[in-house]
Amino acid sequence: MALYSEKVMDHFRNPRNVGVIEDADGVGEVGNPVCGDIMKIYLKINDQQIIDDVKFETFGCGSAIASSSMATELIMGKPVSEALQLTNKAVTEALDGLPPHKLHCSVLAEEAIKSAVKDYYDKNDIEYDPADFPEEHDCEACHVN
Amino acid sequence: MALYSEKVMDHFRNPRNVGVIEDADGVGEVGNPVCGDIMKIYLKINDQQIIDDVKFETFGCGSAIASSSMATELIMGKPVSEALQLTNKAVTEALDGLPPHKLHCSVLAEEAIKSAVKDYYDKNDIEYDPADFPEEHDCEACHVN
Amino acid sequence: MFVYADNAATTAVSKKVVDAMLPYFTEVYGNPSSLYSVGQKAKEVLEESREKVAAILGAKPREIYFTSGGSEADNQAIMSAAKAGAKKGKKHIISSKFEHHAVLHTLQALEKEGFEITLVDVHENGVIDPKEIEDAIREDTALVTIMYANNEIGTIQPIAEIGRICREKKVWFHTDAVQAISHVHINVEEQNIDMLSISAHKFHGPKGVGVLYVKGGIPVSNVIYGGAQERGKRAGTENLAGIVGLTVALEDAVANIDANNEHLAPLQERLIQGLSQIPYSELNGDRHARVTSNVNFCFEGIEGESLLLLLDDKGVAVSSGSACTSGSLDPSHVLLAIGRPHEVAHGSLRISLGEDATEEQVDYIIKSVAEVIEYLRSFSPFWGDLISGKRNHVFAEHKEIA
Amino acid sequence: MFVYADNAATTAVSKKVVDAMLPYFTEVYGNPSSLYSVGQKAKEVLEESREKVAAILGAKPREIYFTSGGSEADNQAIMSAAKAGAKKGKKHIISSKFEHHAVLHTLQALEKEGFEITLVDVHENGVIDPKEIEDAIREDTALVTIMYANNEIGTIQPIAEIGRICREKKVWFHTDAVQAISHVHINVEEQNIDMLSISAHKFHGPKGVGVLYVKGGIPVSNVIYGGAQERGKRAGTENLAGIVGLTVALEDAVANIDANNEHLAPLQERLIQGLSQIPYSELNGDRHARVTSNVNFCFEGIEGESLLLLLDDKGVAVSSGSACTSGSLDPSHVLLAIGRPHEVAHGSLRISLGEDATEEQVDYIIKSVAEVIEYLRSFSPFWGDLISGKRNHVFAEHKEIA
Ligand SMILES: Cc1ncc(COP(=O)(O)O)c(C=O)c1O
Ligand SMILES: Cc1ncc(COP(=O)(O)O)c(C=O)c1O
Repeated sequence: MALYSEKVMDHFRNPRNVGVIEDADGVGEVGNPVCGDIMKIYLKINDQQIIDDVKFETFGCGSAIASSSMATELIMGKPVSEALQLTNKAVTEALDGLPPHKLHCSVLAEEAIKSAVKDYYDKNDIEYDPADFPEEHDCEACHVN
Repeated sequence: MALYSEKVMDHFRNPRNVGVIEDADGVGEVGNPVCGDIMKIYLKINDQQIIDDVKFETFGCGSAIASSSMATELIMGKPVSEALQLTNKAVTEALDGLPPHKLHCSVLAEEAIKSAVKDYYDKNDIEYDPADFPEEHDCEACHVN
Repeated sequence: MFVYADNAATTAVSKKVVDAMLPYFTEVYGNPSSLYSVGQKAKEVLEESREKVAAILGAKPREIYFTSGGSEADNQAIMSAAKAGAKKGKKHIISSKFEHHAVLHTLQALEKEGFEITLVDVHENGVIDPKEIEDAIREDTALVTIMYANNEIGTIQPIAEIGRICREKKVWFHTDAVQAISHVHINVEEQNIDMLSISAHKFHGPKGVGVLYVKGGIPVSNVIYGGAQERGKRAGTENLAGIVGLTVALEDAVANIDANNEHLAPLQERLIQGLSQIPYSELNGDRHARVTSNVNFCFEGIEGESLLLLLDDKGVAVSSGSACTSGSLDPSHVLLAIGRPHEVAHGSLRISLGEDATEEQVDYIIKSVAEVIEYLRSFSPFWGDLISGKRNHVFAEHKEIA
Repeated sequence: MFVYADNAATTAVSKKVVDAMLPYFTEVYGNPSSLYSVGQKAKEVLEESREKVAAILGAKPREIYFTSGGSEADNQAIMSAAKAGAKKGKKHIISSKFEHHAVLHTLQALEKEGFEITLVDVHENGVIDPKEIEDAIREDTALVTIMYANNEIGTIQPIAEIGRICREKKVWFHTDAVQAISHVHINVEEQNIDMLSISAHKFHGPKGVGVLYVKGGIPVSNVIYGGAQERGKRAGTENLAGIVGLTVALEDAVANIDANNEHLAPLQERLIQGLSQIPYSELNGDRHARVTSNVNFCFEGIEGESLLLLLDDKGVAVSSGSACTSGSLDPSHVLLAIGRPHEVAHGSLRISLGEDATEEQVDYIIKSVAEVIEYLRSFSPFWGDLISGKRNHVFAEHKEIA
């Protein structure tokens, strides 16, 4: 009944994997300041295509910060292919839910990771299925445009 | 601020001159049960046209009973001509005021006395100015008709 | 002796309810829309209250809207159905002749906007015949609104049956349950109720807070526009202390319905039998289909206001007509609706017992009423005309009440 | 330390007010419309409250209507003027871009019914130019409604002057004084105000009760239809405990306006100077034409909700935007109205001090805000872009506030 679940508050108050990876193999950024949230994901990926390290920076509300934090935890140490399967639903569930009008934060987290993976694929000339990288969602959620 | 002034409550609780004069010289009745109030006034008038005794019976609300009581007090021992001058305003003032929607009770009291005096004039073939006896007010006040 | 027997007008707030409200004035005073802890704590309590009220009514929390009282709830139910109806060309509403003014005056406002209103008869016993509702329903009927129990004569309406008919005919059904909720077991699902109004101050909660239940899927329109409170349907910072008070009072009232009825039924019977001894008097409304707290009589030859003022002097607080029209000179529209002539309607008395009423109090009421009636009749020219035969009686001298 | 600094959202009910309310729950619980003593005692207190409120506002008792809060009062003022206007073919209303939603959403509802709404500009300083109101008034203008003080940025409007213009042009003038009544001396007669709204919970009274003042002669329409309460203009059994609470709270608030302002002004100055030290921040709304309790800032590179949640963790209860829109993702319409770009409007903070605020609390707020801002900026990619020059700053690094 509180604004956010304990999990969300925990990840908001003590966000995991905050920061920058200077020599990242893939970087993704989604959102924009007009809408009130930006997420930036840094990936360090090893030869076996395993995510060795992940960090994030986020400008946004409590659930945006918590969603980024949770998303990084969920993909840390995972193969890139698995990170690509991460859905906003998985992020939301791992956080024990989000208020309906905050669900877009988990969508942003999913998109930010996909965007970082795509950057890694692009940089390394790895082929991929474009269907795995849907268009970024438009600004509907924040009604501004 | 209370519903009724102390004066009204006093005359309501302890009405003066309640009852019937069996051999009245003039009797007046106004109002009707559909409207929720009837007043009946009995006058005993002596040769000098002085009101020797007056009694009333009333069916009605608190202010109807109080108005009748006060009206009888105001004309007791007075010449008939003076009783004819009694206005509803005088009754209201003597009662320290009535709520606006109860003013018609004082009008009824005035009319009941006039009606009793008229009855006395008629019975004794005394001439009078019809202008002193306006038509009884219609049932507007109680919205029923 | 002091007996407050006007519980249909309003009730005293119970000590338990006051105690439950107090923290929400000075401790958990946050605005439930605020994001920090003292606001979120308030929000939590608000939503818990909503869940409790919903559970009691057999509804879902999302179907519960807190309002400023029974009148606002009635207004919003009717206006919502009217707006939605008008969009589909449905501008006919069915109600009854003896609804509360919160319903009747709202319907009058809609009439001015081109709605057609059918008011069904309430018969001599004050009970509506569902068949007449069925017959009144038309293609363009937007709403049926019928009160659960009447506020003056306490008669209980066949709500579940009316609801069934409305469901069948696919017409929305609202019931003003302000006078029923603490006397009758109500379940909106089982009783086919689409919208329902209640008001806290009728069951030992505070004044100024009520509930509107609206079944999911029925569009709710604002009566008060503004902030996003109550899912955008009722603006205004939530009166949390009041809402908590309503909830605690409702839980108490509903949990005790059976015990209270068991206690009140014999007292009601005693009161009715006692007052019937007064010659030329009659009970208003059905003897059986009525809430156990309510007794309403008409007495020939006297007028209600003077009756109740003299009863007040004896410490008996009762009413004539309903409280909200007591400034008016018109006789009760409820008594006229059950066919009482004007002259008897003026001489009415409503007694609404509290749950803590005693036999001693009831006997004191009977004795006091009998005395005052006798006194008032002693100088009532109307009474004189009746006993002298100059006017005709409406009632029999004595009527057996079975 | 715990500092409640969101008094513009709502206030704690004062102990004095709670004590004043208590008897009206359990002792003088009668329905003010009832004729017996416990009802008439309630009626007396109701009318005394009306007289006291009227005296404070410079109005007549007959011009005071008790409502369920500020929102209802705003709705009723606007709807009344609109109905009366429509009858004369006047379907144009003037308001401003940063009114409370209780005003703006009511105006939107009227727009759907064919009214034309002009919203005047509120300029960068959040203060309306009366000249623009004058220019906007047309032959068919039914109402001008302008808030007295803004609920987010606290700016005070030139109400007496706007009122003067409206009198001259014979247009009714309503002001939402919900945020002003406890900070500014208001007299409806002297300040040419035709209608005015206030809400008890903004000055240590209970939630769920407010006042609408309407100058005699202006027709009032019902928002809630039903019983004859409030001279037939607002149905519903009167919330007497709430009305008494409002009255006592209002007396206290108004009696202490000067003392409170004297106490708060230096604290406000300290807060503004302290927060200005945070780089790339700016005060919202005029420095001088504002209530002494309000400080509102925008900070670049951070988002308001995370700011206030972390402040809550430090025991500082403040808001971002207004409470009733905090469920929304849109940036404050008030900040957009004074010309803040979206990206800065998202990073706003409203601090509204209580009358008992201390220097120590203010310093704690400043320190806490500075810490949280620094922390949030440390991992904000938006902030990173700003300092790296990838995006352009909106504010200067430091701005002197005179
Ligand atoms: C300026 C203004 N107007 C109206 C309101 C609405 O008052 P209430 O919440 O009492 O309905 C508020 C506060 O919520 C306000 O700040
Ligand atoms: C049947 C009925 N409906 C509605 C109301 C109105 O409730 P409130 O006074 O809470 O607005 C009342 C009582 O006043 C009532 O008895």
